[in-house]
Amino acid sequence: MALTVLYFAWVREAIGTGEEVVTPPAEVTTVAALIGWLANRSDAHAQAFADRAKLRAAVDQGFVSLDASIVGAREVAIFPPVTGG
Amino acid sequence: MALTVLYFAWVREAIGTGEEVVTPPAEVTTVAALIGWLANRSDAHAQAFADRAKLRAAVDQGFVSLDASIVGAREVAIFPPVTGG
Amino acid sequence: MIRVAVQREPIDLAAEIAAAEGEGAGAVATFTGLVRADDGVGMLELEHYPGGTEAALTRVAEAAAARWSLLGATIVHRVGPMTPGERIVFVAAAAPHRGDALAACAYLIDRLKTDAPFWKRETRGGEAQWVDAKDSDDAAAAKWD
Amino acid sequence: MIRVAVQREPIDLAAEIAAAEGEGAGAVATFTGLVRADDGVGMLELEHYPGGTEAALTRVAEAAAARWSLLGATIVHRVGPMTPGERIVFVAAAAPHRGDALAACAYLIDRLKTDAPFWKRETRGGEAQWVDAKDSDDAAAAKWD
Repeated sequence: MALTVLYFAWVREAIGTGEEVVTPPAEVTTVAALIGWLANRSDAHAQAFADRAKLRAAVDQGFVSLDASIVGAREVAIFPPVTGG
Repeated sequence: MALTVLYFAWVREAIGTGEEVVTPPAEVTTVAALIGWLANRSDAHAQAFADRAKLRAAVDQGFVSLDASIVGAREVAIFPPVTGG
Repeated sequence: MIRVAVQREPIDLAAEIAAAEGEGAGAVATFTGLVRADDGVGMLELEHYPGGTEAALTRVAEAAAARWSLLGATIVHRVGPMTPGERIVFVAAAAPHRGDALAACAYLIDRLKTDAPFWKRETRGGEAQWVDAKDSDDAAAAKWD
Repeated sequence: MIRVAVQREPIDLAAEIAAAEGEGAGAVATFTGLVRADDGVGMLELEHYPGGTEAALTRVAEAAAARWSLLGATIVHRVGPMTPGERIVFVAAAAPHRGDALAACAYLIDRLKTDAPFWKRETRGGEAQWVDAKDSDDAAAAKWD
Protein backbone atom coordinates (compact mmCIF):
# COMPACT_ATOMS: atom_id res chain seq x y z
CA MET A 1 0.00 0.00 0.00
CA ALA A 2 1.23 3.52 -0.77
CA LEU A 3 2.87 5.28 2.18
CA THR A 4 3.94 8.93 2.34
CA VAL A 5 7.35 9.32 3.98
CA LEU A 6 8.42 12.77 5.18
CA TYR A 7 11.95 13.90 6.06
CA PHE A 8 12.95 16.95 8.07
CA ALA A 9 16.06 18.99 8.95
CA TRP A 10 19.39 17.30 8.11
CA VAL A 11 17.64 14.03 7.20
CA ARG A 12 15.77 15.95 4.49
CA GLU A 13 18.97 17.64 3.33
CA ALA A 14 20.93 14.37 3.23
CA ILE A 15 18.26 12.58 1.19
CA GLY A 16 17.65 15.58 -1.04
CA THR A 17 13.86 15.59 -0.75
CA GLY A 18 11.31 16.27 1.97
CA GLU A 19 8.70 13.78 0.82
CA GLU A 20 8.37 10.59 -1.16
CA VAL A 21 5.57 8.12 -1.71
CA VAL A 22 6.69 4.50 -1.43
CA THR A 23 5.13 1.04 -1.41
CA PRO A 24 7.10 -1.12 1.01
CA PRO A 25 6.59 -4.92 0.93
CA ALA A 26 4.18 -6.44 3.43
CA GLU A 27 6.94 -7.74 5.72
CA VAL A 28 8.01 -4.14 6.52
CA THR A 29 5.81 -3.63 9.60
CA THR A 30 7.82 -1.30 11.87
CA VAL A 31 9.48 2.09 11.57
CA ALA A 32 12.90 0.47 12.00
CA ALA A 33 12.17 -2.02 9.22
CA LEU A 34 10.95 0.81 6.99
CA ILE A 35 14.18 2.73 7.59
CA GLY A 36 16.20 -0.38 6.71
CA TRP A 37 14.19 -0.85 3.53
CA LEU A 38 14.45 2.86 2.56
CA ALA A 39 18.23 2.74 3.13
CA ASN A 40 18.51 0.57 0.00
CA ARG A 41 16.93 3.20 -2.26
CA SER A 42 20.12 5.27 -2.71
CA ASP A 43 23.52 6.05 -1.23
CA ALA A 44 21.98 9.28 0.12
CA HIS A 45 19.31 7.32 1.99
CA ALA A 46 21.94 4.91 3.35
CA GLN A 47 24.06 7.80 4.57
CA ALA A 48 21.12 9.68 6.15
CA PHE A 49 20.09 6.54 8.04
CA ALA A 50 23.62 5.37 8.99
CA ASP A 51 23.26 6.21 12.70
CA ARG A 52 19.85 5.04 13.91
CA ALA A 53 20.46 6.56 17.37
CA LYS A 54 20.16 10.01 15.77
CA LEU A 55 16.77 9.30 14.20
CA ARG A 56 13.30 9.94 15.56
CA ALA A 57 9.95 9.20 13.94
CA ALA A 58 6.26 9.99 13.86
CA VAL A 59 3.48 7.77 12.53
CA ASP A 60 0.41 9.66 11.34
CA GLN A 61 1.73 12.78 13.15
CA GLY A 62 2.29 11.15 16.56
CA PHE A 63 5.82 10.64 17.95
CA VAL A 64 6.71 6.94 18.26
CA SER A 65 9.77 4.83 19.02
CA LEU A 66 11.53 3.15 16.09
CA ASP A 67 10.09 -0.26 16.99
CA ALA A 68 6.52 1.05 16.58
CA SER A 69 4.19 -0.50 14.01
CA ILE A 70 3.49 1.16 10.65
CA VAL A 71 0.72 -1.28 9.76
CA GLY A 72 -2.18 0.76 8.36
CA ALA A 73 -0.22 4.02 8.57
CA ARG A 74 -0.68 6.64 5.88
CA GLU A 75 2.21 8.96 6.81
CA VAL A 76 5.56 8.28 8.45
CA ALA A 77 8.01 11.08 9.25
CA ILE A 78 11.73 10.51 9.93
CA PHE A 79 13.81 13.30 11.47
CA PRO A 80 16.52 14.23 14.01
CA PRO A 81 15.72 14.88 17.70
CA VAL A 82 13.59 18.02 17.91
CA THR A 83 15.02 21.40 18.96
CA GLY A 84 12.13 23.84 19.12
CA GLY A 85 11.15 26.42 21.68
CA MET B 1 13.00 60.54 71.66
CA ALA B 2 10.44 61.38 68.96
CA LEU B 3 9.19 58.37 67.03
CA THR B 4 6.99 58.44 63.92
CA VAL B 5 4.28 55.78 64.08
CA LEU B 6 2.43 54.86 60.87
CA TYR B 7 -0.87 52.99 60.58
CA PHE B 8 -2.27 51.27 57.49
CA ALA B 9 -5.51 49.69 56.26
CA TRP B 10 -8.10 48.98 58.96
CA VAL B 11 -5.66 49.92 61.74
CA ARG B 12 -5.43 53.39 60.18
CA GLU B 13 -9.21 53.59 59.83
CA ALA B 14 -9.82 52.43 63.43
CA ILE B 15 -7.40 54.96 64.88
CA GLY B 16 -8.54 57.73 62.57
CA THR B 17 -5.10 58.83 61.41
CA GLY B 18 -2.28 57.35 59.35
CA GLU B 19 0.59 58.95 61.22
CA GLU B 20 1.46 60.34 64.61
CA VAL B 21 4.68 61.46 66.24
CA VAL B 22 5.05 60.18 69.79
CA THR B 23 7.68 60.17 72.55
CA PRO B 24 7.37 56.89 74.44
CA PRO B 25 9.14 56.49 77.80
CA ALA B 26 12.55 54.80 77.84
CA GLU B 27 11.19 51.49 79.19
CA VAL B 28 9.20 50.98 75.95
CA THR B 29 11.85 49.03 74.03
CA THR B 30 9.86 46.61 71.81
CA VAL B 31 7.10 46.86 69.24
CA ALA B 32 4.76 44.97 71.59
CA ALA B 33 5.50 47.38 74.43
CA LEU B 34 4.95 50.32 72.08
CA ILE B 35 1.57 48.92 71.06
CA GLY B 36 0.64 48.50 74.72
CA TRP B 37 1.68 52.07 75.47
CA LEU B 38 -0.14 53.47 72.39
CA ALA B 39 -3.32 51.58 73.39
CA ASN B 40 -3.66 54.01 76.33
CA ARG B 41 -3.84 57.08 74.07
CA SER B 42 -7.53 56.69 73.20
CA ASP B 43 -10.42 54.23 73.02
CA ALA B 44 -9.84 54.10 69.28
CA HIS B 45 -6.24 52.99 69.82
CA ALA B 46 -7.32 50.41 72.39
CA GLN B 47 -9.89 48.99 69.98
CA ALA B 48 -7.51 48.91 67.00
CA PHE B 49 -4.95 47.03 69.09
CA ALA B 50 -7.38 44.70 70.89
CA ASP B 51 -6.33 41.55 69.00
CA ARG B 52 -2.54 41.45 68.79
CA ALA B 53 -2.64 38.31 66.61
CA LYS B 54 -4.04 40.46 63.80
CA LEU B 55 -1.22 43.00 63.93
CA ARG B 56 2.03 43.10 61.99
CA ALA B 57 4.83 45.67 62.18
CA ALA B 58 7.80 47.19 60.43
CA VAL B 59 10.69 49.05 62.07
CA ASP B 60 12.42 51.56 59.78
CA GLN B 61 10.65 49.93 56.79
CA GLY B 62 11.68 46.33 57.50
CA PHE B 63 9.13 43.71 58.59
CA VAL B 64 9.73 42.50 62.17
CA SER B 65 7.98 40.35 64.75
CA LEU B 66 6.19 42.11 67.60
CA ASP B 67 8.94 41.25 70.08
CA ALA B 68 11.53 43.13 68.00
CA SER B 69 13.42 46.08 69.46
CA ILE B 70 12.52 49.68 68.66
CA VAL B 71 15.57 51.11 70.38
CA GLY B 72 17.06 53.75 68.07
CA ALA B 73 14.21 53.41 65.58
CA ARG B 74 12.91 56.48 63.75
CA GLU B 75 9.79 54.96 62.18
CA VAL B 76 7.49 52.14 63.29
CA ALA B 77 4.55 50.98 61.19
CA ILE B 78 1.62 48.94 62.56
CA PHE B 79 -0.77 47.22 60.16
CA PRO B 80 -2.80 44.07 59.38
CA PRO B 81 -1.28 41.08 57.56
CA VAL B 82 -0.43 42.17 54.00
CA THR B 83 -2.63 41.24 51.02
CA GLY B 84 -0.85 42.53 47.91
CA GLY B 85 -0.17 40.95 44.54
CA MET C 1 18.60 45.38 35.71
CA ILE C 2 16.19 45.68 38.67
CA ARG C 3 13.05 47.72 38.07
CA VAL C 4 10.55 48.32 40.86
CA ALA C 5 7.55 50.61 40.55
CA VAL C 6 4.47 51.37 42.65
CA GLN C 7 2.05 53.43 40.59
CA ARG C 8 -1.54 54.61 40.37
CA GLU C 9 -1.49 54.49 36.54
CA PRO C 10 -2.51 51.33 34.64
CA ILE C 11 0.33 48.90 33.95
CA ASP C 12 1.61 49.17 30.36
CA LEU C 13 2.37 45.52 29.68
CA ALA C 14 3.84 45.98 26.20
CA ALA C 15 6.29 48.61 27.44
CA GLU C 16 7.28 46.58 30.51
CA ILE C 17 7.90 43.42 28.50
CA ALA C 18 9.83 45.28 25.80
CA ALA C 19 12.06 46.70 28.54
CA ALA C 20 12.56 43.23 30.07
CA GLU C 21 13.40 41.72 26.65
CA GLY C 22 15.77 44.59 25.97
CA GLU C 23 18.19 43.08 28.47
CA GLY C 24 19.36 40.73 25.68
CA ALA C 25 17.77 37.70 27.32
CA GLY C 26 17.02 34.34 25.74
CA ALA C 27 14.12 33.76 28.13
CA VAL C 28 11.54 36.06 29.71
CA ALA C 29 8.93 34.75 32.16
CA THR C 30 6.13 37.02 33.35
CA PHE C 31 3.23 36.90 35.75
CA THR C 32 0.27 39.27 35.70
CA GLY C 33 -2.35 39.42 38.45
CA LEU C 34 -5.73 40.85 37.51
CA VAL C 35 -8.82 41.88 39.45
CA ARG C 36 -11.15 38.90 39.12
CA ALA C 37 -14.60 39.65 37.83
CA ASP C 38 -16.11 36.37 38.94
CA ASP C 39 -16.81 36.93 42.63
CA GLY C 40 -19.03 40.00 42.68
CA VAL C 41 -16.32 42.58 43.30
CA GLY C 42 -17.21 45.93 41.79
CA MET C 43 -14.07 47.79 42.85
CA LEU C 44 -10.75 46.92 44.44
CA GLU C 45 -8.55 49.45 46.23
CA LEU C 46 -4.89 48.91 47.03
CA GLU C 47 -3.21 50.79 49.87
CA HIS C 48 0.58 50.74 50.35
CA TYR C 49 3.33 52.03 52.62
CA PRO C 50 5.08 54.78 50.64
CA GLY C 51 8.82 54.19 50.80
CA GLY C 52 8.46 50.98 52.77
CA THR C 53 6.75 49.18 49.90
CA GLU C 54 9.35 50.18 47.32
CA ALA C 55 12.12 49.12 49.73
CA ALA C 56 10.47 45.73 50.28
CA LEU C 57 9.96 45.12 46.54
CA THR C 58 13.59 46.00 45.87
CA ARG C 59 14.67 43.46 48.49
CA VAL C 60 12.52 40.77 46.84
CA ALA C 61 13.97 41.55 43.38
CA GLU C 62 17.54 41.62 44.73
CA ALA C 63 17.03 38.27 46.44
CA ALA C 64 15.85 36.76 43.14
CA ALA C 65 18.87 38.20 41.31
CA ALA C 66 21.19 36.73 43.96
CA ARG C 67 19.59 33.29 43.69
CA TRP C 68 19.28 32.82 39.90
CA SER C 69 21.32 33.91 36.88
CA LEU C 70 19.17 36.83 35.78
CA LEU C 71 19.61 39.66 33.32
CA GLY C 72 16.64 41.54 34.74
CA ALA C 73 13.94 41.46 37.42
CA THR C 74 10.87 43.69 37.19
CA ILE C 75 8.09 44.30 39.71
CA VAL C 76 5.32 46.79 38.94
CA HIS C 77 2.42 47.06 41.39
CA ARG C 78 -0.58 49.26 41.05
CA VAL C 79 -2.21 51.14 43.96
CA GLY C 80 -5.45 53.08 44.32
CA PRO C 81 -8.86 52.08 42.96
CA MET C 82 -9.27 49.60 40.11
CA THR C 83 -12.04 47.55 38.51
CA PRO C 84 -12.40 43.88 37.42
CA GLY C 85 -10.16 42.95 34.51
CA GLU C 86 -7.51 45.55 35.38
CA ARG C 87 -3.94 44.50 36.16
CA ILE C 88 -2.90 44.71 39.81
CA VAL C 89 0.64 43.45 39.52
CA PHE C 90 3.19 42.50 36.88
CA VAL C 91 6.47 40.71 37.51
CA ALA C 92 9.06 39.60 34.98
CA ALA C 93 12.35 37.74 35.09
CA ALA C 94 14.76 37.83 32.14
CA ALA C 95 17.58 35.29 31.94
CA PRO C 96 19.85 33.54 29.47
CA HIS C 97 17.99 30.26 30.11
CA ARG C 98 14.37 29.37 30.75
CA GLY C 99 14.78 27.47 34.03
CA ASP C 100 16.15 30.56 35.79
CA ALA C 101 13.50 32.84 34.27
CA LEU C 102 10.58 30.57 35.24
CA ALA C 103 11.77 29.94 38.80
CA ALA C 104 12.62 33.59 39.47
CA CYS C 105 9.24 34.74 38.12
CA ALA C 106 7.38 32.39 40.48
CA TYR C 107 9.61 33.52 43.36
CA LEU C 108 8.96 37.22 42.69
CA ILE C 109 5.18 36.87 42.86
CA ASP C 110 5.16 34.38 45.76
CA ARG C 111 7.43 36.55 47.94
CA LEU C 112 5.79 39.81 46.97
CA LYS C 113 2.51 38.44 48.36
CA THR C 114 3.92 38.07 51.88
CA ASP C 115 6.96 40.38 51.99
CA ALA C 116 5.64 43.68 50.63
CA PRO C 117 3.21 45.99 52.44
CA PHE C 118 0.03 46.25 50.38
CA TRP C 119 -3.56 45.99 51.59
CA LYS C 120 -6.61 45.21 49.48
CA ARG C 121 -10.12 46.55 50.11
CA GLU C 122 -12.94 45.11 48.04
CA THR C 123 -16.25 46.79 47.36
CA ARG C 124 -19.23 44.49 46.73
CA GLY C 125 -22.65 46.01 46.21
CA GLY C 126 -21.54 49.30 47.75
CA GLU C 127 -20.02 47.69 50.87
CA ALA C 128 -16.26 47.93 51.36
CA GLN C 129 -14.30 45.28 53.22
CA TRP C 130 -10.59 44.72 53.90
CA VAL C 131 -9.38 41.43 52.42
CA ASP C 132 -8.04 38.84 54.85
CA ALA C 133 -4.54 37.42 54.32
CA LYS C 134 -4.43 33.82 53.07
CA ASP C 135 -2.55 30.97 54.71
CA SER C 136 -1.90 29.60 51.21
CA ASP C 137 0.18 32.70 50.46
CA ASP C 138 2.35 32.07 53.51
CA ALA C 139 2.83 28.47 52.38
CA ALA C 140 3.72 29.52 48.82
CA ALA C 141 6.27 32.03 50.11
CA ALA C 142 7.75 29.57 52.61
CA LYS C 143 8.56 26.99 49.96
CA TRP C 144 11.40 29.27 48.78
CA ASP C 145 13.05 29.39 52.23
CA MET D 1 -9.65 28.54 25.32
CA ILE D 2 -6.79 26.74 23.55
CA ARG D 3 -4.90 28.76 20.97
CA VAL D 4 -2.09 27.19 18.95
CA ALA D 5 -0.33 28.93 16.07
CA VAL D 6 2.73 28.24 13.94
CA GLN D 7 3.59 31.31 11.91
CA ARG D 8 6.31 32.99 9.86
CA GLU D 9 5.23 36.46 11.06
CA PRO D 10 6.73 38.07 14.18
CA ILE D 11 4.86 37.28 17.41
CA ASP D 12 2.59 40.17 18.49
CA LEU D 13 3.03 39.94 22.24
CA ALA D 14 0.57 42.68 23.19
CA ALA D 15 -2.22 41.07 21.13
CA GLU D 16 -1.47 37.57 22.43
CA ILE D 17 -1.46 38.70 26.06
CA ALA D 18 -4.61 40.77 25.65
CA ALA D 19 -6.33 37.68 24.24
CA ALA D 20 -5.07 35.55 27.15
CA GLU D 21 -6.25 38.13 29.72
CA GLY D 22 -9.60 38.38 27.95
CA GLU D 23 -10.52 34.96 29.33
CA GLY D 24 -11.49 36.72 32.59
CA ALA D 25 -8.53 35.29 34.47
CA GLY D 26 -7.11 36.44 37.79
CA ALA D 27 -3.64 35.18 36.86
CA VAL D 28 -1.74 35.03 33.58
CA ALA D 29 1.74 33.51 33.36
CA THR D 30 3.76 33.80 30.16
CA PHE D 31 7.07 32.62 28.80
CA THR D 32 8.83 34.11 25.80
CA GLY D 33 11.89 32.56 24.17
CA LEU D 34 14.12 34.84 22.13
CA VAL D 35 17.06 34.33 19.79
CA ARG D 36 20.10 34.97 21.97
CA ALA D 37 22.53 37.52 20.65
CA ASP D 38 25.36 36.50 22.94
CA ASP D 39 26.81 33.46 21.20
CA GLY D 40 27.76 34.68 17.75
CA VAL D 41 24.58 33.58 15.98
CA GLY D 42 23.75 35.84 13.04
CA MET D 43 20.60 34.05 11.94
CA LEU D 44 18.38 31.27 13.24
CA GLU D 45 16.02 29.26 11.05
CA LEU D 46 13.18 27.12 12.36
CA GLU D 47 11.81 24.22 10.33
CA HIS D 48 8.61 22.43 11.30
CA TYR D 49 6.31 19.56 10.29
CA PRO D 50 3.22 21.21 8.79
CA GLY D 51 0.15 19.64 10.33
CA GLY D 52 2.18 17.43 12.66
CA THR D 53 3.53 20.39 14.60
CA GLU D 54 0.13 21.99 15.12
CA ALA D 55 -1.28 18.62 16.23
CA ALA D 56 1.57 18.14 18.73
CA LEU D 57 1.18 21.67 20.17
CA THR D 58 -2.55 21.11 20.56
CA ARG D 59 -1.89 17.89 22.49
CA VAL D 60 0.53 19.75 24.81
CA ALA D 61 -2.01 22.53 25.45
CA GLU D 62 -4.83 20.03 26.02
CA ALA D 63 -2.70 18.08 28.48
CA ALA D 64 -2.04 21.29 30.44
CA ALA D 65 -5.76 22.12 30.48
CA ALA D 66 -6.55 18.62 31.75
CA ARG D 67 -3.97 18.87 34.55
CA TRP D 68 -4.60 22.37 35.93
CA SER D 69 -7.66 24.61 36.33
CA LEU D 70 -7.09 26.86 33.34
CA LEU D 71 -9.19 29.43 31.54
CA GLY D 72 -6.82 29.51 28.58
CA ALA D 73 -3.62 28.02 27.16
CA THR D 74 -1.75 29.69 24.31
CA ILE D 75 1.22 28.46 22.26
CA VAL D 76 2.57 30.58 19.40
CA HIS D 77 5.74 29.41 17.66
CA ARG D 78 7.54 31.16 14.88
CA VAL D 79 9.14 29.34 11.91
CA GLY D 80 11.44 30.50 9.11
CA PRO D 81 14.45 32.81 9.44
CA MET D 82 14.90 35.15 12.39
CA THR D 83 17.65 37.27 13.94
CA PRO D 84 18.97 37.80 17.49
CA GLY D 85 16.50 39.51 19.79
CA GLU D 86 13.45 38.23 17.90
CA ARG D 87 10.84 36.08 19.65
CA ILE D 88 10.89 32.37 18.76
CA VAL D 89 8.10 31.17 20.99
CA PHE D 90 5.42 32.53 23.32
CA VAL D 91 3.32 30.49 25.71
CA ALA D 92 0.69 31.71 28.17
CA ALA D 93 -1.54 30.11 30.77
CA ALA D 94 -4.54 31.95 32.18
CA ALA D 95 -6.20 30.70 35.37
CA PRO D 96 -8.31 31.87 38.29
CA HIS D 97 -5.28 31.41 40.61
CA ARG D 98 -1.56 31.95 40.23
CA GLY D 99 -0.33 28.48 41.18
CA ASP D 100 -2.15 26.90 38.25
CA ALA D 101 -1.05 29.61 35.81
CA LEU D 102 2.63 29.40 36.83
CA ALA D 103 2.80 25.60 36.76
CA ALA D 104 0.93 25.28 33.46
CA CYS D 105 3.13 27.92 31.82
CA ALA D 106 6.31 26.04 32.80
CA TYR D 107 4.74 22.78 31.60
CA LEU D 108 3.80 24.24 28.21
CA ILE D 109 7.33 25.39 27.40
CA ASP D 110 9.06 22.32 28.89
CA ARG D 111 6.89 19.85 26.94
CA LEU D 112 6.91 21.87 23.74
CA LYS D 113 10.71 21.55 23.70
CA THR D 114 10.58 17.75 23.49
CA ASP D 115 7.08 16.93 22.18
CA ALA D 116 6.69 19.21 19.16
CA PRO D 117 8.53 18.78 15.85
CA PHE D 118 10.70 21.86 15.27
CA TRP D 119 14.33 21.97 14.18
CA LYS D 120 16.73 24.87 14.58
CA ARG D 121 19.54 25.75 12.21
CA GLU D 122 22.00 28.44 13.30
CA THR D 123 24.17 30.51 10.99
CA ARG D 124 27.43 31.77 12.45
CA GLY D 125 29.83 33.72 10.23
CA GLY D 126 28.08 32.47 7.09
CA GLU D 127 28.17 28.80 8.15
CA ALA D 128 24.87 27.02 8.85
CA GLN D 129 24.61 24.18 11.35
CA TRP D 130 21.69 22.15 12.72
CA VAL D 131 21.36 22.55 16.49
CA ASP D 132 21.78 19.39 18.59
CA ALA D 133 19.04 18.41 21.03
CA LYS D 134 19.87 18.96 24.70
CA ASP D 135 19.69 16.29 27.40
CA SER D 136 18.60 19.04 29.81
CA ASP D 137 15.43 19.50 27.74
CA ASP D 138 14.58 15.81 28.09
CA ALA D 139 15.13 16.10 31.85
CA ALA D 140 12.96 19.23 32.11
CA ALA D 141 10.14 17.54 30.17
CA ALA D 142 10.42 14.30 32.16
CA LYS D 143 9.89 16.04 35.51
CA TRP D 144 6.21 16.47 34.54
CA ASP D 145 5.68 12.71 33.92
